[in-house]
Amino acid sequence: MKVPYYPGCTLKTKAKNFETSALAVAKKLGIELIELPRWNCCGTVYSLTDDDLIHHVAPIRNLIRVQEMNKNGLVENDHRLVTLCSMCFNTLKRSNIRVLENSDDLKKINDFMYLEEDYEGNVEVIHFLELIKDIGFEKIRENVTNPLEGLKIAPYYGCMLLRPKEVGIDDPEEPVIQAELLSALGAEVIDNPYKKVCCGSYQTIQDKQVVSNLAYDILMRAKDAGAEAITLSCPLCMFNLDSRQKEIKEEHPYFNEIPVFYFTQLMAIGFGLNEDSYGLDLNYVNPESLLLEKNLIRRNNAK
Amino acid sequence: MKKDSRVRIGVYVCHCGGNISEVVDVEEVREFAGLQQDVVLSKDNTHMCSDIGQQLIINDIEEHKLDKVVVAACSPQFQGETFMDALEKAGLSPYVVQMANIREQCAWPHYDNPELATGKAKILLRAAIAKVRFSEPLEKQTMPIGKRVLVIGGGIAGIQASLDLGDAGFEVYLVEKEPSIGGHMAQLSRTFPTEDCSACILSPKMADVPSNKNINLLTYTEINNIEGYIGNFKVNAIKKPRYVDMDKCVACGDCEEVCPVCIPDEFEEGLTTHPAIYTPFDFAVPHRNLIDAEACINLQSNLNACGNCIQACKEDAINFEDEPEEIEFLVDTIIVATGFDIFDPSEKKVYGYDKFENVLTALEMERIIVKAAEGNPIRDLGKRIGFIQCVGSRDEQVGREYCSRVCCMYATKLASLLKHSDSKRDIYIFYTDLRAFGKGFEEYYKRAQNMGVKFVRGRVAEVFGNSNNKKVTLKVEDTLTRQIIESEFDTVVLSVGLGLSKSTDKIAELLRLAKSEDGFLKEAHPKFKPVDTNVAGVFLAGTVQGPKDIPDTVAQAGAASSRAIRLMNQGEYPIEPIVAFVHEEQCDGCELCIESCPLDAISVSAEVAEINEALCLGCGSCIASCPRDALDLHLYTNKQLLEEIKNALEGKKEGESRVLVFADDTCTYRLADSVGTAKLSYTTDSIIIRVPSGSRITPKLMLTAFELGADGIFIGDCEDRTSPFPHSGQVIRENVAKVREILEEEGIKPERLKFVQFVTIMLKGFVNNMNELVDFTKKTGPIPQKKRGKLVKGINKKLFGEVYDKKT
Amino acid sequence: MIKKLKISNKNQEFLAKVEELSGEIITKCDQCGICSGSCPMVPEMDITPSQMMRMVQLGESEVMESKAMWLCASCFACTVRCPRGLDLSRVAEALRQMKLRKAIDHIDIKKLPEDEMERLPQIALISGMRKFTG
Amino acid sequence: MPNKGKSSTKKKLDLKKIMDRIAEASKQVVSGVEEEKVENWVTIHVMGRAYEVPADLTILTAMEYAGYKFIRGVGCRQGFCGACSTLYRKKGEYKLQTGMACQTRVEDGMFLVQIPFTPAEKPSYDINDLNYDVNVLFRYYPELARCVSCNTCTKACPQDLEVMDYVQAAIKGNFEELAEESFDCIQCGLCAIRCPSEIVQYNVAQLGRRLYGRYDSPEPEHLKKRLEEIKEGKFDEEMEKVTKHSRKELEQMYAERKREEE
Repeated sequence: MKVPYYPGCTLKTKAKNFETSALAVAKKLGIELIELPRWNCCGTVYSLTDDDLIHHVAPIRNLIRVQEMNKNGLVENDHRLVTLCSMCFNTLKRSNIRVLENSDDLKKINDFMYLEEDYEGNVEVIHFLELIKDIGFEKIRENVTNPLEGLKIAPYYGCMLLRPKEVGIDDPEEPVIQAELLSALGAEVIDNPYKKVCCGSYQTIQDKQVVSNLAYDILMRAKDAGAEAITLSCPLCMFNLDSRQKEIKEEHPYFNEIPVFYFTQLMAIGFGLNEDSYGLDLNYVNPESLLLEKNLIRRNNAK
Repeated sequence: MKKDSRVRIGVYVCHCGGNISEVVDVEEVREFAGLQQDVVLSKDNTHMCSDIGQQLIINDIEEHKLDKVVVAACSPQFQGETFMDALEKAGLSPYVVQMANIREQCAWPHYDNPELATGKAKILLRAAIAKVRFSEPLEKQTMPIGKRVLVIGGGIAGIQASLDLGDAGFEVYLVEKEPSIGGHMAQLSRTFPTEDCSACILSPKMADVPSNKNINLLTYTEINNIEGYIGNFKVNAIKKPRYVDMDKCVACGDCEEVCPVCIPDEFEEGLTTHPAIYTPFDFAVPHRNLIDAEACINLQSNLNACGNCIQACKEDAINFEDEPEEIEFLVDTIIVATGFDIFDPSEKKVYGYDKFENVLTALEMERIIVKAAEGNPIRDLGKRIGFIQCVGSRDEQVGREYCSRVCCMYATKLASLLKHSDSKRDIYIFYTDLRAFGKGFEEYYKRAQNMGVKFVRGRVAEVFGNSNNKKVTLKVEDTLTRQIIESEFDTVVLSVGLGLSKSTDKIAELLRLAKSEDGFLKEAHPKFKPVDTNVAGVFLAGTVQGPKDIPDTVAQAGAASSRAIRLMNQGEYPIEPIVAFVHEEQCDGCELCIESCPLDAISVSAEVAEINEALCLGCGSCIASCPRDALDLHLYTNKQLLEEIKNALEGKKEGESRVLVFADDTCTYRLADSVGTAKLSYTTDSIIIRVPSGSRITPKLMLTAFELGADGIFIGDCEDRTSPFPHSGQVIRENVAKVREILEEEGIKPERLKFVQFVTIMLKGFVNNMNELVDFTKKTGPIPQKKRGKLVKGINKKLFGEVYDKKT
Repeated sequence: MIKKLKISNKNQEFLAKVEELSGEIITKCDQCGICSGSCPMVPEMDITPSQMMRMVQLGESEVMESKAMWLCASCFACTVRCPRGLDLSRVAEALRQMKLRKAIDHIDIKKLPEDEMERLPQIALISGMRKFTG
Repeated sequence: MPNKGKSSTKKKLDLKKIMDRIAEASKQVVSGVEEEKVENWVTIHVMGRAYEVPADLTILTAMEYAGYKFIRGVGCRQGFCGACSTLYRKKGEYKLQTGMACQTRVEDGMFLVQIPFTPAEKPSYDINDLNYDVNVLFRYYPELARCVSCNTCTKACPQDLEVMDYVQAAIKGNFEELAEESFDCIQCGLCAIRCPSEIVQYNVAQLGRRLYGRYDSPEPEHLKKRLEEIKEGKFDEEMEKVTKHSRKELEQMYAERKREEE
């Protein structure tokens, strides 16, 4: 099954491991993620003011690329656009909803991009987790050759996957989709009450102290509940919860670090795929000691 | 004066003490009326509505053998009744008088142009004469009505209504789906603001029900079907099997000791359990046991798994062969008192009701307090208790924007009871607006504050669990000091709001009752008919009509009973004469009209349509559905409207554009009157024609009006929400769409036909809409005669297509 | 010291401007405080979100000097819970835009230390520049 | 104290002489135009002022014909140095067009202005101590993060490059595509002038190309081989011979050189 896929700018560099693990996992599940040709950055944040149209040009142009893919046969009649990063998912989906609800905005945007064909409004933006849910967690269980026995994981959702309501892929107050995935992978799921509290997002460039305080709360809540690792689906949450543990350590010396994974990395491990698809080198907090302890990866290639 | 044997009409033009005569030349209008066909005498008088005026008419009817009367004066909604009574006194049918509204809809709005006002008055008068010429001498009709009433729901509302009606000598059927009456009030500990014990004041009332010989108490019974109409409701109910013989059982409880099964006790909100064979609660009425069929292992395994209760029962009252029993009876009126369900807090996940043991609903807290008072406490509530207000009320996120009115006071009550029983408790109520509006409420609120209950102004955002202890943490902003509170509590009580009980949906469907926006059943009029409904003979009582406390519920039960008695007491029920009827010779039984009536008042038997006059509301929306023009409406017959339209359009000068306004009686006509009363002037090129509902004007009548010279047609009706007729708005939209299509085909601008829904306070809206349409018709000029001619020809073929050609 | 506030329609323009930009009917807010209770950034703020709404309601343009409007992370925790169906994240965005659109940037990216610039992923830079520069 | 005063009096500049020589030079360029021979004239508006100029001139020559003297904003006159970037609108069209003054023919009713230099700060860096990572682009050009992908830069590019594509490639850290797509950029600055996010596309691309060239682009095999040959002295003897000839002889040899077949 071929599906149009939108990587998002960070997944080519700092979050390359998110993409490599996702592509490998998708292939194992029989899904071929075809990268959108000439995609452009989604604009990361959905512009909230009423009169602002220019910031919807970027997301809509990506949706036009999906139309083109169907027209030139790269994919057969599949108007879904799969995203990995929850920020891209939120921005693309909300812009899509906005222009579908507001036809003269769509007309203005189409007129503005006169070099492109018009966006007809038939693209559906979905997240990789939704694709997995459609395939069914049973199929995931079947593909698990290296179950994550004994690994206590607290799934973290952040905000872009769940809110606002017309965009969220799960219940904004009690999300379960990652929990179902992780239990299908054989892991023990820990409920973190702060699983839907925002990581501070772009505040990280204005004042990293603010973000590290927030990250400390979120991580401590998870650790108190017994979690040994966190899974998430957004490079910005990854930066704020993983890389910022450096700042947390400076302020709380006895804080011992907790590894943070993209959920696709754990899927790759669970599916027993070859190790370079895990991309563990890009995770700031080195997860290898934990994975070795749970003998989920072999000794010889640990750094 | 012209003599003509056919019809003898008398015309009276009123000065209205100068209100009319100062603007309209009354003499000229009187003279003009005299020249009209069939008018045998025309007089004018300073005050037609005075006794002298009325006596003048009565004498003339006598002396000049008048058959019909036209009074050109104020609005029929103002003095219509007066002249109908006068005719009745003179021995004529009250329905052969017609008023020409030359005050509110002519003299007042056109005070600035007497000459045009006089011209318009003449047109209004001529149209009124044409309409009265074809009026039918109808008699006031009545239907026989008995003294039997059905009360659905055995809560305090149903109990009170049944007792009132029973005591008044009416036969009552009280149907309650639970095994005992008492409703939610039976579950309460004490009641605000007096804190008297709920069970103590309720149980005597409950006991009165079986002892009242006029009340047939049907508990553990569900309404299956209701058909018919006021004075003739056929009710079909199913009595669920209790598997215990009610006459033998003495509720001694021996069977309960031996029953192996134990299931959550619904009455105790699931906090405790009871065996499969149980009594609903200790002051239940009827105080008998019953078996829960799903739970009883014996019943589930066709009677060979157990039987302990049979042995244990000394009275031999257990009967496993019990079967559901179908009951049918006839009643004349119905009172719906099906009560409320509390909001299910698991819908509001953020409060963690399903996740944390110590997060309770207020109803659960009521039971805990009762059990504690009885000496067998179920749960230790700890020292720190927090009440969260507005759970499932005033909240768009769960689609419930209304305030449930009772939660602030029951929370204050529960708090003061808890504080009273243990003063060291630390109790907080987190509120947005503390609503203590009723009698004695404010004093009760102050009393709770005096006792040290703390009120924090801020709505709780989230409830977190703590992994290390059983407590829960509330996160809330104290908006008065703008600080964020995050503190632990031993117990959290959710003050859940009230919603329509699920079982009511079926009843509402059977009786075709409308719902208001908040989901409760809709009263006929919020101010003047608070307990009536849009269905004649059906009344509401209690929280089914909206959240309210016990005093208001009891008051409404009394009101509903008196409204029912008001109809049943007279033994006959007056039928409004504005009802549909069938020209049988033209009807070919094609059954097209059946779905057109929202109240299913039309049926077809022996190839001829029949109207059930008790059900018909007289909106006239069925008439448009008949391809043979076989349907008609008394007091607004096709013939009458046709004549009225023709005369309203006659004598149009060259270049003059005239607009017809079909104003529905409930909203637009009343609005036009208030526009006149407020002396807001609008164009004189518009003639207002009164109709019961905008849906009375069929596409054929609209096109005929265009053909006869109308340059614009404006239909006014109520908004869907406030219209007395269930779907008139919808019918008008369909009719207007069809006519616009035909206009467009004939090259006539569809904008000449306009439909606007009014609220009776939109005075400016009425004037603007009126002027806009007339300006539009003036700008685009009158419709060329050649185009007008083609409108009505082959109209049925255009409207009904192939159906019309169905050969009978 | 306690400020004397004159409630008049003089400062209606400020309220009207914020309502127009945000598309929200700010007078609908009944100050229940659920947004403040839900906001993850509230510990860092100088005024609470509900207070911010109150100042806009009263037309107090001093709200534009608050730190809070810049600390909003657009995470919509308030949006999904507001009982009046208001979207406070759009009000905060409107306030920010009223400054940014006058070319008054909130941060100077050049002042970020070099090691930060090395570590920050593009998603942080792009979203940050989008929210803090005009 | 710098001896500023002393040096200026030493050699008095004859400004008038210099200006005449420049006027002579520019006249010489346009001298080929005989007014009476020209059949059709067009009116163009340069910075708002109207001029009658011969129809077949380019914007550059037309402006010079109108008397403008170019000290900046002119260079190769062949369309590849990017010095004479111009913004213009055609009569009755709302579109703001861009082009090289030396490559764009004038049209009647054209409104135009020359943009001799796009103001763009050029941070200095040593290519050797930069690591090959996308964050380097953001460090020197943080405004790159402000790109809203509106494609206005592509519409402004006189070289018809897919400017937005290479800016997006920069954001993605795809240096190869950045280098590839931006190769033909003539640094005219028209994209930067039009960019709503104030990005200096061509400078970013330049840094990107340098990084790609320095750290990533494949070694050119033939160049490496030729360098070894030189080091081994393969061409020393010929070099010796060439350096002996005089300038005239060299010009002569050059004129008669044997051309490679096309």
